[in-house]
Amino acid sequence: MGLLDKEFSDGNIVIAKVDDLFNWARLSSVWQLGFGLACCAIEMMATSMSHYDFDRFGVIPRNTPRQADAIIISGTVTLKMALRIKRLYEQMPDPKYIISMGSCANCGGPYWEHGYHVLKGIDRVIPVDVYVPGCPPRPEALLEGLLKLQEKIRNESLRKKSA
Amino acid sequence: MYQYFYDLTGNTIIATLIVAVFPLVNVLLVALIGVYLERKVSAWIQDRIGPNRTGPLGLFQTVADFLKMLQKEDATSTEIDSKLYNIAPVLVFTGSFAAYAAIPFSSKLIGSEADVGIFYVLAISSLVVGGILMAGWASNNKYSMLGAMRSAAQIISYEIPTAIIVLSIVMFTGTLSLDKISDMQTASFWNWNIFGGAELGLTKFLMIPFMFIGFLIIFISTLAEVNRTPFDIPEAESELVAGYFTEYCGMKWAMFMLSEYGNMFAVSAIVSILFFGGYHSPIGYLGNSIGVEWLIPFEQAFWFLAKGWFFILVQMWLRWTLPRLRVDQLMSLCWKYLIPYAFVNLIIIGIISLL
Amino acid sequence: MKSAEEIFDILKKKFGDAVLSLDKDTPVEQIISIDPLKINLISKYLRENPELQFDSLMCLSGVDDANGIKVKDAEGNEIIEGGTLSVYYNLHSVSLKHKITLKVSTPRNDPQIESLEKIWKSANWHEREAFDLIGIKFLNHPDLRRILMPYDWDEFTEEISRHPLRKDYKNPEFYQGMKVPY
Amino acid sequence: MALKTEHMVLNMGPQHPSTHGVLRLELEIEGELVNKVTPHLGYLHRCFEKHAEAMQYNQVVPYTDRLDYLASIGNNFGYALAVEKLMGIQVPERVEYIRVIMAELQRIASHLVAIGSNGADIGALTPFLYLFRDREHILSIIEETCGARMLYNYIWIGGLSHDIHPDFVRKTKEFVNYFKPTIVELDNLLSFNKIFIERTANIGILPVDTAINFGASGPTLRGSGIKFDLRRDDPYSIYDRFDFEIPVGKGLMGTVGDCWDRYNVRIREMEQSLRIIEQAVDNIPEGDVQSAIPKRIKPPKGTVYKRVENPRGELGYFIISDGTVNPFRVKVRAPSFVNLEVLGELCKGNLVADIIAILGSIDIVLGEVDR
Repeated sequence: MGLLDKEFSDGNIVIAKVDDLFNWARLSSVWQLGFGLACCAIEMMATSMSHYDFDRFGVIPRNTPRQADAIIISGTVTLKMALRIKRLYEQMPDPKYIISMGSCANCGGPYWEHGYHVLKGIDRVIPVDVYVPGCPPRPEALLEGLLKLQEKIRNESLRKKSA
Repeated sequence: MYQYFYDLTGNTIIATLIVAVFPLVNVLLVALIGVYLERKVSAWIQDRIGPNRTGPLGLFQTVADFLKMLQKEDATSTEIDSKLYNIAPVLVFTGSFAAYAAIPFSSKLIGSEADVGIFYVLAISSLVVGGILMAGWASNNKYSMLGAMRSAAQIISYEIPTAIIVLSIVMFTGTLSLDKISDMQTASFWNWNIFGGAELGLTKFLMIPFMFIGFLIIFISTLAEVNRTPFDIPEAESELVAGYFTEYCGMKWAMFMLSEYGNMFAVSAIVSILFFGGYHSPIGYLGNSIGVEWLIPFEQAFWFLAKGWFFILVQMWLRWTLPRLRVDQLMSLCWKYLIPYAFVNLIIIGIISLL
Repeated sequence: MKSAEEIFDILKKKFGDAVLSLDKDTPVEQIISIDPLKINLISKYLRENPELQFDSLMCLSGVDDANGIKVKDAEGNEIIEGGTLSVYYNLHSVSLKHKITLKVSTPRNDPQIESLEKIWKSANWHEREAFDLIGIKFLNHPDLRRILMPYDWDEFTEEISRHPLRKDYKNPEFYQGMKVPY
Repeated sequence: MALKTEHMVLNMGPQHPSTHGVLRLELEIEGELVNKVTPHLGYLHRCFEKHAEAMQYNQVVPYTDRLDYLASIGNNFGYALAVEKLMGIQVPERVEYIRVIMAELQRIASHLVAIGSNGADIGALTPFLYLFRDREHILSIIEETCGARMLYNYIWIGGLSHDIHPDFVRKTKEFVNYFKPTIVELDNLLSFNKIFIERTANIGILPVDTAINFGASGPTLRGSGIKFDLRRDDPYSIYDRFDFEIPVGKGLMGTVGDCWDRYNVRIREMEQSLRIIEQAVDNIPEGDVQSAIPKRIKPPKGTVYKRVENPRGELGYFIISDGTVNPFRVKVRAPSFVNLEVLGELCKGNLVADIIAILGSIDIVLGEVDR
């Protein structure tokens, strides 16, 4: 399991079709790790609720990192929390994705200058796939972020990457 | 069933294969449709739309989930007891899958027409407890451990009222065979056990209230046996993260999920066999009235599935409406209320049957 | 209902020198200054005296007064030497509905104040916070640890970046391998 | 010979579904029984007080939004009142009315999340979604006024950032009429649900004197049966003009001060907020909402402690001004921070499942606890 770590050298038609199928599966069922950090978490919750309904895209919150495919870093990451997020990220099975939601997670947000305990951007600790700007981003913005992530997944491949 | 397919195909191997594969297909279908329905039903209850991007009406959502889980890395902690950890999901799945062997889908579609069908189902489904305990222990995670302990206590306790109610039905019908129990309730819904069985007379009318009580008790306790809300404390999300399968990912976790939905259908099937006529139609058969003999088994399968799915929907409805009980309240509900009532019910049904 | 002057008179009569002064200049709040090592006795009296009944500690704020001399240390950082750190207590009586603000000041190089944890439980975390962010030591506190900053903050940082709310605080470059400044 | 036993230490959080953010609880458990709860804070310490010292007075307002992010307007309100008191600004009537309406709308929105997540912790997920749906109505009313959904920067020192929308009064009335039956529906669905009562009644009982000694405030204090509400007992703004009641815990389902009481106080408070809105919305006087905003905010030297009744309790701002344009020190007395301290006391001897019920009934927001 974890097929993405097996790379095939030549891209034949079978691989391409299998690619498409598997990518479709992955992008249609992005299960998020359900945990909120700060203000953005409320908007993240609002996105899952009746008005915006994240479930339409197949996104459901899972509470354990083992069963999740994506983390939505929703809010300010402090130095104390960053280490825990890193550990959670490491506990997730591949393939895994990160959506950085809100200015704080992107770059420190309003806390960039005097925030002695704020990590200025979650990308200093874990790799980020999609950045969603805003403070906090509207639920529509987060949905857009998910669509961008789906776009990214759609273009992934089992083939070996060539220069 | 074997005989039926042997007559149909004239080949022992094909007949055996069909007989063996049918329940597996059914379990997979139940899980596939069940997960989709769960999400849709919850969405409807919660004023949402639910999955609608994958295929028409989001019908392929579960397929996508399943394919995705196939691709997931098998990430495990280094501290696990890997033997038990790997066996546990298989055991849990086996427990729920094996129960299907004795469940009659129609008069022809039954894996094994064992004379001790109901006894077998009760016994084999206890295998699940072992698997859950193993999963909780081997994960080396405190949440898993707590979840497994809760689950073991819960399933074992709730087997008692289930067994007592089953016993009262066995006493009433005089057989352990699920096939025969179903066959006694034929012709019309008025003959179902919940309406006092097929024999007309005073006993039938005396029986009705006690049969209703019996049905309620067995429905509640089977609900608890398959860990559904309001009895989902072993996997209580807000307390124990994900309970005994916290550490499982990918396909191993999918097996737990499969067995959960498999179990849901199994207990719904048992309830409908014991009280609601099993595969028998409530209104008579089309095959009989137009004289097409071979249609009848298919009609029976339809009614059986319909009844099973009806109870699954009730389970979902409950899940998305009710809060969760606490572990001690769960135990006191079982030992202080369900078991005494079930006993009294058993005695009264026994006395009425003697009349 | 008692005004700050009346309360000051009551305290002055009872405790004498431990009650230092009543600051009337501030436009809004009137503040009674108190000896940092007697604050627990006075608080106990304030809570238990039937005329006062200050049964609730609304707020406890540690403040760096920054009234010392600014000097450069060996590495060229500007630090403050001498002067005081202060703690303000905002008390309130739920039953009598009057309020009072107390203030204690303690020298910056050895800041020590008696803990009020025994008198108002709510002081516990507030004092931990003042210890964490300002660096005031509360005597007889049952559990004086950092509360907001990481427990191992001291291990990874210099002396000057121990207590973030001091006016001469300087950000550390790294904490556990993570870059702290932008 | 007695067997040697060891307590299991269970770490709940910082990533846990029911710690309402990034709180970490260290539970010492014996089977399912909890012997000791130690909260560990600081996973969301965003250095508000340092920022406040570095910013000018009016620049601090957006940062106050992010303290209790579920009740941003309440935070703005308290801060603006504190600075206004320091500077001696009298704000126009119209501003006062709009502030009160907005604060009460925000209180309802905040309680909706509190109640919903309390239910969700206990396993009733559906009411949570219903309440979020209702919250969207409030958010859209406020959004129409000031353009933001959650963090508004709406109440400025001496005024407001925007005047209300022409449709505001009609929409607010519509909302009040829509929301009244919803509370009844909520009562039927969750409050008087047998299982919910079983889970919350007689759990986590907080006696009045303990509550006061711990400095608890808001619904946590009133759940213990004492009528103490700053809107009534230390009136600010124009709250003394309105007629409303202060709901307190009466022990309807168990003992006074249990989780159900605290939960119920929140629901009844929403009803009272609706009453205040109804009274205020018809009487908004005409005027300019920005006329009293000072050109340059430079308060005189001095200290001020101003407190307001936020949805979670007494929110106090302690501000020291040294006569410059930057505050010398701003300390926030956050209601959740103080209320959370009670948790250790309440949880002793309860089961693991009760911990989350108690935590939900205290209703903390980590942005405010850690600041």
